Amino acid sequence: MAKVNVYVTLKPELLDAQGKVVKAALENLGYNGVQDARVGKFIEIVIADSGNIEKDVDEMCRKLLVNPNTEDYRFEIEKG
Amino acid sequence: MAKVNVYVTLKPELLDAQGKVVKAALENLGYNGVQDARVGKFIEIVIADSGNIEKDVDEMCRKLLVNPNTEDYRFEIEKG
Amino acid sequence: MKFGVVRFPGSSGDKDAYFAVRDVTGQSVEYIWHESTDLSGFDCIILPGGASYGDYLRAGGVAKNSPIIDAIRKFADGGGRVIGIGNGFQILCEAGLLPGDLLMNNTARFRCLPVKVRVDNNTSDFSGKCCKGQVLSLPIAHLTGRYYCDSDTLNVLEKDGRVLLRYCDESGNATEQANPNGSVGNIAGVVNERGNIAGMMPHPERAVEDILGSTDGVCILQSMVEARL
Amino acid sequence: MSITDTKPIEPKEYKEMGLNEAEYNEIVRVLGRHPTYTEVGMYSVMWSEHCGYKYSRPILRLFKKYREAIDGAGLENAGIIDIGDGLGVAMKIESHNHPSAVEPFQSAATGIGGMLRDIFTMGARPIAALNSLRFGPLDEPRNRYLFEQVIAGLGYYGNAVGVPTVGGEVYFEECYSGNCLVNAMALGLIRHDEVAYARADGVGNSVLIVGSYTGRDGIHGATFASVELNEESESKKSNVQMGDPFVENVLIEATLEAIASGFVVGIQDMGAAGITCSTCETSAKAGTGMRIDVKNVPTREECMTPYEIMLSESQERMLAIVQKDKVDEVTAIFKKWGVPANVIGEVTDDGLVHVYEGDDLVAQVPAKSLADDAPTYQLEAKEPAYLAALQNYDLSQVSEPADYNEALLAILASPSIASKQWAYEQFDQTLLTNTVVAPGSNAAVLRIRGTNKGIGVVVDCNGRYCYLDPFVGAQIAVAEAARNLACSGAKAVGATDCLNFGNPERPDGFWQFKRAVEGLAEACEFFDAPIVSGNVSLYNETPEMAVYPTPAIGMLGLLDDVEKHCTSEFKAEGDVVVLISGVRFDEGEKLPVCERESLGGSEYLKVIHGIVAGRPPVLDMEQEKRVHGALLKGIGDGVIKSAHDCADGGLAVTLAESCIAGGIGADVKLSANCGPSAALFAETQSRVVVSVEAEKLGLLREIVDAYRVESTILGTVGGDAMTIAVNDVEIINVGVSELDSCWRNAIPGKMAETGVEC
Ligand SMILES: Nc1ncnc2c1ncn2[C@@H]1O[C@H](COP(=O)(O)OP(=O)(O)O)[C@@H](O)[C@H]1O
Ligand SMILES: [Mg+2]
Repeated sequence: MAKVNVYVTLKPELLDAQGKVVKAALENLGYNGVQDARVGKFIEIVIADSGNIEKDVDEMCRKLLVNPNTEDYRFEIEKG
Repeated sequence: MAKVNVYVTLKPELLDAQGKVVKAALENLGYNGVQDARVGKFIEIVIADSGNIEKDVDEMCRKLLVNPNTEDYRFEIEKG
Repeated sequence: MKFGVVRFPGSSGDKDAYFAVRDVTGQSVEYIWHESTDLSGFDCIILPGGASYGDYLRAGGVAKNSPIIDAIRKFADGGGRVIGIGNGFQILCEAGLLPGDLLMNNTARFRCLPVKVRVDNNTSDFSGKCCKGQVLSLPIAHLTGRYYCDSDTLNVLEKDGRVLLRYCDESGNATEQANPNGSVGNIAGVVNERGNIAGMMPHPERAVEDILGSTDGVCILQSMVEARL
Repeated sequence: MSITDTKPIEPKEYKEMGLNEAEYNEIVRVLGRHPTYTEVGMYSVMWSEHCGYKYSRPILRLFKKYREAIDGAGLENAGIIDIGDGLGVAMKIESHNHPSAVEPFQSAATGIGGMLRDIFTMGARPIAALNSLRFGPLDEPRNRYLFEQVIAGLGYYGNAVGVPTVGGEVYFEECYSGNCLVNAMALGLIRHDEVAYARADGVGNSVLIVGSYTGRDGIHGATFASVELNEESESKKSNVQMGDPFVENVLIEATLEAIASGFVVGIQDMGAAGITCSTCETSAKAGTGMRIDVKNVPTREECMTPYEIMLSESQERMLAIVQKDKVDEVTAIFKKWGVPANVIGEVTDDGLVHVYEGDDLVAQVPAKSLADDAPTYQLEAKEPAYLAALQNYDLSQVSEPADYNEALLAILASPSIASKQWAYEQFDQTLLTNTVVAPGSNAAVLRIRGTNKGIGVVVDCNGRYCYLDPFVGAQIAVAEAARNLACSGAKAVGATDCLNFGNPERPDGFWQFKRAVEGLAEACEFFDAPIVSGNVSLYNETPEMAVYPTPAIGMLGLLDDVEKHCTSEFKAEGDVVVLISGVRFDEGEKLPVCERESLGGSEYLKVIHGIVAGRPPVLDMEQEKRVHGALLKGIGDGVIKSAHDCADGGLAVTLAESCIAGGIGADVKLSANCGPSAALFAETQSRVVVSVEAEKLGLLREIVDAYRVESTILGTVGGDAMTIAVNDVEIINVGVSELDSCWRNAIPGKMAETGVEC
């Protein structure tokens, strides 16, 4: 069994509509030093270790979890 | 300046509708060993270091970034 | 001419597309389950609006792996006509059948309202019955409708006249004010290079009868019927 | 432990579940032994006010259809209203108040989900949703948060499930600060010969659980809904239920297909009290029993106890009773849609619900005792102490405003009056291509595909009126709903009600409840809009205050020809503006516009003077009904071009709204023998502002004469300002664009003010 954490973020050059809302809301709460806020995804997967798991996870990201045109990603694998 | 990474996950006992669809979609792609998939949020904030940043970020989480009824969170701070 | 309306789990605009084709253009139309891989006999495929797979993960991101997508790709390679509306547009972009992608509205909220769009290309299979510059009133209803593509792609789209529809004001000016979601270049709909696949966020199939407040969607459906196969 | 040698349950334990000692003893009497832990749990939810209506049932008998159903075949999930052509509309409204105060987004979402299941469980295809909402003032960050999250949750679920939201109402008052109200309403279309029933008929037939897996969510949600909100509510957060609109979408398709197969004997959705409620109610209704094994219930979490499985309120689940030799056919339908369907038991003939966990019997209870025999209580009713003083408040002391233009603009910017576009823009209103009139006019109008017909639908209630007089206030809610329908060209044919009240165990709270229901029952009969379904939500209060009595009325109207509908906006320059009102018409006697008017309970008093007092406006139902008749005739004959009722904010606000919607001004003259503020802002009932072409004034005159109602020419449509002169003195003169921006930007402005904070 392996636990996989995938972090998906909108490419930095794209306007992050949710991030914009978060930044404004933080400022409204009185946190004035906020330079930037971006909202991405954190996907946790528990999966049988195929022996080829790095490659598998990368493929899962490209086929499903991530839109490579608009999103960046990275992942960590904790083999258990 | 500090870079803050906040990881927000749905409480484990709650139904994760998105995670369920992701799991089924991975299985449809032929990944049969998937035990579980959960979709959370990954929020990146760049903020001036107030000197009290741990406390500030924790407060931001509780006041805005996280829905304490349904979500858990943890965060990391990279002071720059 | 025979239309097919694809049903993905979670599609809900399928019925709207079906009724619009049947009742307004009078053409024959059938639902196609997303697991089907046989499109023989169809002339035109509609990917309808709604929320396939609940729009979970990304709008259209799960449906793009459905078996029907490969069939659609082959169908289009053979010259078949394909249109994606709303969620269908998102799926076509996710599947790489159309350039660009749809991102969350810049308002970060779902928006449902009638908007004006200008027909910028009236030579496509989807707009031949419209006039160039004609302003249509069509409803939108989406959270993920902000069209985005990189600047190279945008230049190509503009140069080749592949922008089908653009959000505009009453007089046809593509102003920032008239852009409901922050789409690049006010783009509301595009066609592929070959001109047989189109996608749009506004819903022409919801504007096909006077009783619904607008019949401006008819020219798009009728264009598809009357374009040469 | 075997079921025959059960031990007494500790009072502390059953009291925590919401049962009192007498109720516990009654359980022991019914069972002839002490209950098991699982059994007490089942009784406690089924006998809670939320499921068992133990306090409200005696009062609800005032509703004719309710009484007939209870005494006859039993209540169904939603009421069906005949609309001809073999078609019916299934309609229901339901509250999700308590959970929304704690977790607004998910609770609003699951509120819609639950509502829709009541509709498609009957075999009806959902065609529209509406909502009725109450929050505290938007100046409070917490209220902004609740409002934003509730709207987002309603939109999230409704848009993804694929049902258009076509109407609703939102009010903001202090009394809802601690206890917001979230009522969701849904409508479905059904052929009368295809109705499915919530009955477990046919001994030996299979019992299936269909839809999502069962988790620990919402255990004791029904009990939670039957107590006041307090600090402890925070600790009850484990009650949060998560909605899955995608599963609901496929569940709708799969369920309708399964019902159409003819192999489904009975079907019931799982809402409050989950499997307990659905097994008991379907058995009780058919006079059968049921044997189920909780081990066959697919669960989302490990090691769930029978108690938890029986009480879980996990969403998007149904109980289906299927012909025993057709189980494979039915499960195949669900499988095609990707919906789990598992046999959990079978129908028996002994009137008992037997719950096994594998070989162990964990509960065995008479179905009827749970479903129908909840103890009912006759509570004491006493007029509240506040009432006399408020009703007798001397309104003659109230001064005229310094500037009428500013008063009007302030009222238009009051969030209860202002445009709700900020909210309804977040809802898909046009999906399914039936929406003829979307939010923003009077009632919503939908066409009925395949016929020439249309339906109008609306939800209404002025809680402030009900606070000042629950009987009259409730009647006004009914009258206003029917009036909104008439303004749209639809004749009222049926209603559903959501009774949102405070603690009924307080005599003054119970008095409000009783008086309101008396008013509703009488008015709905009078307007030929019988109540066909409804919902009760009590204990809407915090230690600081109770909500205003808020009986929200959802009403359905019918248009024989949907082309002949009407909207609220002024249409064209030169049209004549006429006030139609229900003043009794006596030959030769011309009553001035505001003689009988009172400002009691008005938005004007609240916004301009900070006063909530007086009596609500007088309602004469006979007169009201004649106004509806005249409107329907005038709209049907094509005489009336626009119609908008005078309600919250009074005549000036009605005129302003018709100007704003039409993007055109109007020039109006009123004569009045009272202060101008009353002429402009009193909320006198039974009045409608219409516009007609000048040539058609004669025809309009004939109609109002025939219906014996009053009509007064107010002025003409045109220009880009709205002007109003009272007794020949112009006191209102505002550009339409200013009216528009004041009214349109009020709520977005409040919401952007300082963001939201939870
Ligand atoms: N929560 C809501 N959801 C959908 N539509 C709404 C909502 N609130 C208000 N509306 C719509 O806004 C319009 C005006 O609402 P309201 O001011 O309550 O109407 P009325 O004139 O009947 O008092 C109506 O069409 C109503 O359906
Ligand atoms: Mg109203």
